[in-house]
Amino acid sequence: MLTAVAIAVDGLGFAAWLFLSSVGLTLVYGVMRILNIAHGGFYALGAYTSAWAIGLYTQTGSTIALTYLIIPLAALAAGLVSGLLVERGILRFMYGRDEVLMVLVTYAIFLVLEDATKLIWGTDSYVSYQPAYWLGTIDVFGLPYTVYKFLIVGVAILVGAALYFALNHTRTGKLLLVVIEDREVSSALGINVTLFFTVTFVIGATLGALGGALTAPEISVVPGIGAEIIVMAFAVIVIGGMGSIGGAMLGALIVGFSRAAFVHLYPPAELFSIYLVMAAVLTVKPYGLFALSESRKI
Amino acid sequence: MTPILETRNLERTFGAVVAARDINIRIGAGEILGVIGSNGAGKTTFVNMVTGYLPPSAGEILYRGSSITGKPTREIMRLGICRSFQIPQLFPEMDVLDNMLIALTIASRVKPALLTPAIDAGREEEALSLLARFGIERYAHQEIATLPQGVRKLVDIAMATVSDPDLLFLDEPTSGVSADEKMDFMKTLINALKANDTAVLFIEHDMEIIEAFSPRCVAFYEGTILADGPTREVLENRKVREFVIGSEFHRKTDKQAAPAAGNGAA
Amino acid sequence: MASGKQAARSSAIRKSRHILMTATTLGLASVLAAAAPAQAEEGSVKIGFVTFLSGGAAGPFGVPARNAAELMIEAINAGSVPAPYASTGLAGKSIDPIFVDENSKQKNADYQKLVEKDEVDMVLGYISSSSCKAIAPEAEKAQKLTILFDCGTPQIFEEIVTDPQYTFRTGAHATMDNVAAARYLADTGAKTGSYAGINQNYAFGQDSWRDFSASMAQIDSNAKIAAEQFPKIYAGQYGSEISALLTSKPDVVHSSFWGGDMEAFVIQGSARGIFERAKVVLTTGETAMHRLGAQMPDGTIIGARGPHGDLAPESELNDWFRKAYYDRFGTLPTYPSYKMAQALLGVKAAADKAGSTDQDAVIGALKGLEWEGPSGKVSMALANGHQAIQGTAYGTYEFDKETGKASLVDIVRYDAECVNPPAGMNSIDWINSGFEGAKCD
Amino acid sequence: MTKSFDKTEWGLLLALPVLICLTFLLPAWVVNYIQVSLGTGLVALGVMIQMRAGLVSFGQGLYFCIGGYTAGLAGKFLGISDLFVLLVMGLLASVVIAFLLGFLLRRYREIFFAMLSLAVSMILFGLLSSTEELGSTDGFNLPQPTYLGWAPEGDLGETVLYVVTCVVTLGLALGLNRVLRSPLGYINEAIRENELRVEYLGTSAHRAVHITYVIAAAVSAAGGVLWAMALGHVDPEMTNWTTSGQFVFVSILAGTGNIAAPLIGTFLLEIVRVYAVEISPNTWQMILGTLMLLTIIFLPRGLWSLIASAKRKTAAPKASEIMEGN
Repeated sequence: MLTAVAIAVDGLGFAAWLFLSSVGLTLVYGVMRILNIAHGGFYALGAYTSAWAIGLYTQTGSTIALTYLIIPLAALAAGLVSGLLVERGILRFMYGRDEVLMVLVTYAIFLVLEDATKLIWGTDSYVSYQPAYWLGTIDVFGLPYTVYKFLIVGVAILVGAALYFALNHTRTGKLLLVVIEDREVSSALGINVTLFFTVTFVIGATLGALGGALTAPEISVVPGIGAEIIVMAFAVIVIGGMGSIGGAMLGALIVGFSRAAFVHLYPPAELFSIYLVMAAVLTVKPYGLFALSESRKI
Repeated sequence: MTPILETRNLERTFGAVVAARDINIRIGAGEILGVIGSNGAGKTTFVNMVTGYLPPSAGEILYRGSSITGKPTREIMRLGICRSFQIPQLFPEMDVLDNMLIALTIASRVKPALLTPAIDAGREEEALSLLARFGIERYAHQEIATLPQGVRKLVDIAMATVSDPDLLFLDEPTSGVSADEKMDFMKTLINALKANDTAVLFIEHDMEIIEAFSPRCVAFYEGTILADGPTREVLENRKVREFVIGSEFHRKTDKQAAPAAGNGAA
Repeated sequence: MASGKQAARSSAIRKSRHILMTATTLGLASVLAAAAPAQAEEGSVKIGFVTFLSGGAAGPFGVPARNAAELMIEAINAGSVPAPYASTGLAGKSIDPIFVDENSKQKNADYQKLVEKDEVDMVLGYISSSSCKAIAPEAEKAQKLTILFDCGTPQIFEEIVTDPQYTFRTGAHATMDNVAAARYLADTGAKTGSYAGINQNYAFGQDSWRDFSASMAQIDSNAKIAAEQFPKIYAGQYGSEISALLTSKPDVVHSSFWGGDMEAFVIQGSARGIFERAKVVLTTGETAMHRLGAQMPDGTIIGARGPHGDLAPESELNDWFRKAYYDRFGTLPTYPSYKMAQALLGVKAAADKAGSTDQDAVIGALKGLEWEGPSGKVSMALANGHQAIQGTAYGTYEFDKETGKASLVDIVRYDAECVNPPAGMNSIDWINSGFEGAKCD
Repeated sequence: MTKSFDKTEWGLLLALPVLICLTFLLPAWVVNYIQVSLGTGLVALGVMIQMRAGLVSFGQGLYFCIGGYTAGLAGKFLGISDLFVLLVMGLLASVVIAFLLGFLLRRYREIFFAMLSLAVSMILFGLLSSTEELGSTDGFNLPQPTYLGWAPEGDLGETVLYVVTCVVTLGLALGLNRVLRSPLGYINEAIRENELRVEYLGTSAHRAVHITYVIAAAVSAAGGVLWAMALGHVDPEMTNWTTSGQFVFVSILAGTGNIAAPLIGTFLLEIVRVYAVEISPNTWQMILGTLMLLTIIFLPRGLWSLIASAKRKTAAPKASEIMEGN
């Protein structure tokens, strides 16, 4: 019983983190058809900016409460600057190129971002645990969980809901859905695709940075954290269906719960649980759970 | 005369939507047959079913007397059936000659041999003569992506004939061809195919072309066959005039919207 | 893509192609030119340093080791290391370093390049055991003095190179970390009715847990394993593992996590009270104690994979090293830094003893050498004088809220013979034999 | 009429004596990079021939690893050290596994093929990483190779292994070039461009993909055996996604235009990396990434397009050459 509860709560916490780390990736893929490896770089940038800013702020000895404001601001700053630089500076010259080539492009960008992060922040780790501690813990059936974990779950739900609302209930969002659905029609309808691309990419980068920024207080921010989330995020959005926001959410939940189950019930398999799940899902649903519909060919 | 193709009570549903129902058609060897019907009437669904792209939900397809129901496309193609597409299905990043060369290589099922390459000068000649038959040899070295739609249609059809089929389905061969070229286009086409004694079923929206090139005509409406017989009789059929030709006329005046609307159903 | 656009661009592309073609040709030419042996500076000893400079192991290990190397090279060349290392250089010759990233798929080829192209006089480095396994035979083949300074696997001289001529290891192997951890628990009277482990799922983590649990079985035969967790290395998120540890209610939690993973575990675990409910042993905890400060709960048992860092015995050399490192890099040196300094001082001691930097002379002198490093005495006692043994120590963490300073109390030191298998004995067999022949005070 | 060898093949045949002469001309360390690049280059070749069918394998390390581990296990447990026997065993193991996995993977395209191949390779990574008997992530060492009972030692042994590596690699490359010119090669190009049409031309795209997958696996496994023998060591890193990723990047960077491109590209990338590390040991990734970006911007079809475009200027292209150039 306790194990079941633990699996549920742990799975939810892990899923929230996965969703926040991968939703930007699926959005960028859906709109731009770019499988963005540099997403890992944005995640790392967000984490570093947030950890660094929190570190600076807490040295002043002021109230911890304000750090919850610093986190999103750090994500916004990191995502805005790096997203704009990468999109305006590099990617826009490459639109229309082969999808596979774009993977290589973003990989190259990722390599550059990795070393840029190292140049800015060095190789020492950054710890900024204050926001994760300040809210204390609550007991779930005798198991203590940090309130911060539930805060992350809340933010994940909020981000998911906000994206859903923005896509389905605003004019811009609906147009964006048209772009996702069919790009040829969208340019025929006179949609400014270039602007959409820039905005989408920056939002995607900011979401990636937000994933990192929110995680920073729970971990030790070190070089290499960006590389770790790439494959995980890929797996999540492939399971859910590339380009689908709901898919990313479902994919994150599936991976989150199954990983938690493995940890509690059969720890040795945790190492490749995510790949087992991905292989299993793809065997049954070859295009992921919420595959974008292919437009009719013949 | 036994028909080369016969379908019995062919039916296809997508969930609750019935795309085709009770399709019974017989095609004789070497026969030329036009199919009319508004978009979404089930014409392409019918072709898709016969060529194995869509398995029928019910019914039976007989080719030369034996069932080909549910067989995969490639096996049906090997029996001597082929088709062209409403939207040409080509290899867009290659030039026309390479398209034909690859199609010939695949369709002729060359045995793999490590010592000789699959494509040689002889095959190139064959490809060029096929292109010549459709009058498009001068485009041989142009990349598909740079060609006008009409030429792409012809390459698409030429590619469908590389295996020298006995039965050929042409899905709207003249769509994308300008109105004043349509007649000449079809003439080239039908002559090229007649010379090989190929049975042809073509889907067409232009009644003049139907009258000029097909002695027999089948009219589809909402997934069923409304009429089947000599072209003149079918075209004068009251129901056909009301449901098919009427909407055809409507379609012509509203060309922009129609294809988009039709894309939804198969 | 529109063809017109393409055509317009193609002339630009063609131009740039010429540039690139020239660049490629030049690049190839430079490869060939570089093939000509570079003139080594007269009177200097060229040492190739190989540590992680990128990837996850760079922050906690590679960079602190490189920093220590830079510091020590400067000090040795200037003759500013305290006695008995106050003479300048290696037998009078200054050190000329070249740094290489260990994070490479072609470690052996990189090694050969160091030896042949850069003509180094010796290679010093390698943190990962996988690297050491691949490099040790390569070093023997290349007949180049190679000093492994950190990697922990006991296999190097037990299985891979059984008759080493050119390969040395100046760091003790990893068995002692976990044997000593188990002994420390017993020596400090910790409750050990049940114990759990959380270790990274790769060779080092698996070996650590195997050695620790085997040692526990010998020391307290009633102790039971409550849970074994093996998360992926660099996972960062340990929520589920911590829940699993909490639900299994162990008295002791053992972890060989290092670097960012260990710090993340401390942050996440202490927030959820695991350090209060169980005695936590961190075999590499020393690298994080000053950074985490109050966040590391008091009472945590801390190791440093040897008597390094805060566990180093007091000496003039140690004081000098800590101060010099802190002044230069703004942080205290952690055990990878100590291990690097230890290796370099070993080389210096050998060269000074031989009075020459000639490879054979250095090898002859290093074999079986005993010297004092910042962490105390090191002796090349095993594998025919090629493998160092060294004692180790564990301590208990205490954070002084007043001064904001972290320190270790209840430090227990273990002699090398107490926590290491004797020559020729496989570590796990030795543990299972009840530490046969162990000499403990 | 057709010549018995095309230009690429003459090039490969000529490259053999040249490569062998290089052992005497170039310093050993460069030869060493050539040797390991030939091994990993074979895997990149495996990636490349799948790429010609539009399939990007992000898990080709699987077969690289299977080759290496088969050789290692045969050496460790069966005491076999004969390179030719090990090569055959590596090939057999990979072909059997690829044949079975092929039934699953041949249904997938695009990113789904990439991710599923990645998943499979990572499952092997996980299994090997938790097998302590095989040294877990540290891996284990291999014996010195012998050749049909002959056991050359020292420098001679190194040279023999290098020569054998050259012969096997170029031989396999030659064979693959024939595959590209065979019906399968053309079917693959057609699959990349339009799979629907392939079916309507009466052939099975699935079968073609399956065969290609098996061939790619075999070539990669051969690369794994040769690489592992040169290194004398195997570890699960061989099947980690970062390793597989590098093979993909080399293939894209080098271009899929010619069979020699991945081999040369692997070596060039290796040399660039070595010099980047030498120039800036702490930020070499940045240099590598920037060079990659520049290459893509100026040479979207890969490094090989440098050579291809030079050729195109001098002579009007023939049909078969165009296809090679695609």
